[in-house]
Amino acid sequence: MEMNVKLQVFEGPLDLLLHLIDKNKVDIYDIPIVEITDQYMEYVRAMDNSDLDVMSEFLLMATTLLDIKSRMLLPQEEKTEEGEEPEDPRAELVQQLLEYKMYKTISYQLRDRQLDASLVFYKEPTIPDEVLKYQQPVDLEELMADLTLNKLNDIFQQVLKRQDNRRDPIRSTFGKIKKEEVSLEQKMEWTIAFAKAHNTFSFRNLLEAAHSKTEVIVTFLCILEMMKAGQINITQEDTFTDIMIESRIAA
Amino acid sequence: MELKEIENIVEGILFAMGGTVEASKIAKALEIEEKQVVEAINSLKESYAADNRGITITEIDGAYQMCTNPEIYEYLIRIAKQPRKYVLTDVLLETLSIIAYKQPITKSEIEKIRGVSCDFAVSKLVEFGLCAELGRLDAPGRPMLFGTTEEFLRSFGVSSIEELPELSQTQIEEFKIEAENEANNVEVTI
Amino acid sequence: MELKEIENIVEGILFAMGGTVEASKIAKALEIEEKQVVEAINSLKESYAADNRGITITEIDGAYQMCTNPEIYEYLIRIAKQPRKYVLTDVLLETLSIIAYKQPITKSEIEKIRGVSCDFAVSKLVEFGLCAELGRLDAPGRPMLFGTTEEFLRSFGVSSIEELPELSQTQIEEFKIEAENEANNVEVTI
Repeated sequence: MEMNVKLQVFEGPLDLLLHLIDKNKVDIYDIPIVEITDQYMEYVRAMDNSDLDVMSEFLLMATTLLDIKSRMLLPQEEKTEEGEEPEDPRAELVQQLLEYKMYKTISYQLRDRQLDASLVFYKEPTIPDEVLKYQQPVDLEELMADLTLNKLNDIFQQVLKRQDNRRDPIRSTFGKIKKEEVSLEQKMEWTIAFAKAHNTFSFRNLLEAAHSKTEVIVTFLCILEMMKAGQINITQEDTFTDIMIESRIAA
Repeated sequence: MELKEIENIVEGILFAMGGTVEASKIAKALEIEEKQVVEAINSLKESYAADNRGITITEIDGAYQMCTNPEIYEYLIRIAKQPRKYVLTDVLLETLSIIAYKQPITKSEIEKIRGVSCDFAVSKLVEFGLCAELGRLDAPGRPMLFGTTEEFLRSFGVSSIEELPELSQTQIEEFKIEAENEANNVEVTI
Repeated sequence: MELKEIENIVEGILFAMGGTVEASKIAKALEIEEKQVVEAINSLKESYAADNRGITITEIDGAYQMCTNPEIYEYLIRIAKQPRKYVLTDVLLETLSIIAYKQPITKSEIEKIRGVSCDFAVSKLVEFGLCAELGRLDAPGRPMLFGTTEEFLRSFGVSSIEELPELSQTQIEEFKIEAENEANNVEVTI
């Protein structure tokens, strides 16, 4: 029999078997196992055996076929004691082939459906800005439903108690030992940089970044130092008004 | 709220949202019954069809999505580029069919039917968004179970798994008859 | 090509494209005159408006775009924007209680009491309308002062801050001592 299957690629051993059955025009329920096995083996021998995974799948089926073939060649068993027909060694393979064939057929139907469905266009969401920008109003009544004045009072007391607990009872009495939060050198550098970047500024401008009383005082010392060095001029219109600083080192 | 008014609101919502929207969600937003929403959508669909309009509404797993009428594809493709998301080879299609009909299913069950390994095919289908992991089977090794997604239904133009071409015992019988006929027609080939 | 047919195709094109589409581009795809496209779009627009439909078409610089009818924003918001549940967390409650009892108060004072940053909490309380900025403290850095709002009082059914439950006398004594100690401790060290 002519073998022109070499060029064809099969999805797997079942695919190849179905092809051989189709090509030989034989009944899937009565596979001429000797014939088909020979053809199958011929194909496998001709296969590119570089892909071991694929190869092993085809070889596994080959052993199944050879097993069936040998069982078919054995003399037919008599009817079993219960009078049942002995099972056809090909039965399991036939079931597998039928099931596979069924899904193969279905997959062609699905392909057609996909083609039809691809004629339809969908679109990305286009949610209007008005909708995207919408902020849900706060429902105070709902938000405050569980809160009472007494509860608020309790919470505040707890907060204060916790603040109290955080304070070390012994150390807190030392009082005067405090870590130097800001170094004069660092603040000096920062203030000079600020003066280089600004022509005129107020003392309050400088204090916006200040986090503590210490830092405010250090900043003030810096200003005095810079005035002494002639880097800045300061003016104050009245007592307690803002001190205006004119930089002489501005770029 | 009158049917016509519901129709108009539903139209605007489906247009703006782009994706699928559940009828129940619309019903809640409009403070009406879900069946009123479904009625409005069906009425809308009919009026689109009656006038052979350029848009239509499709149902996917109980949710609704606005889309174009397939009849205008020819003109549309000249302007819009249909994003070709994936090409399904025979292997992928076969694997997808098995998953679609037997979901939830494990890889080893798929392999048993196809007779070959399916790791690559399944991970491709997951990558394309056509299949997804559904959870683990409570069995030794706790294998992963796979099933199809909403995107699968959309790409294949079906509104639910039940709508897939039937796969029943009768169909298997048909295959049998087909096979027998084939055999009878040729008889002498061995 | 008849006007009705052009309308339907244009409808599908505008829907699928989502963004603006030039009339000339549609005319080219349909192999008709641009003015026929414009005529179809105007007719489509009119029929949308006549039925008060959920979609409409806007013109932007000679290009056209399909969009939702502004009248349905209200419903669209309920669908597109998940309703959020605002809650007063413990952090917010604590911050609120501090502001209520110590107002007017600066953020740094609140931070001193709670021991942690309060920027987020304060801005949330302002967003909720429970607290508001009262003005700046006349001190170095001119920090912002915060206090509770009328809405805050109203939600408790009280008319002034004085009606808040008092802190116990012993507690107030403790605060005094504490405050005095603190004042003594601040003898700047550099």
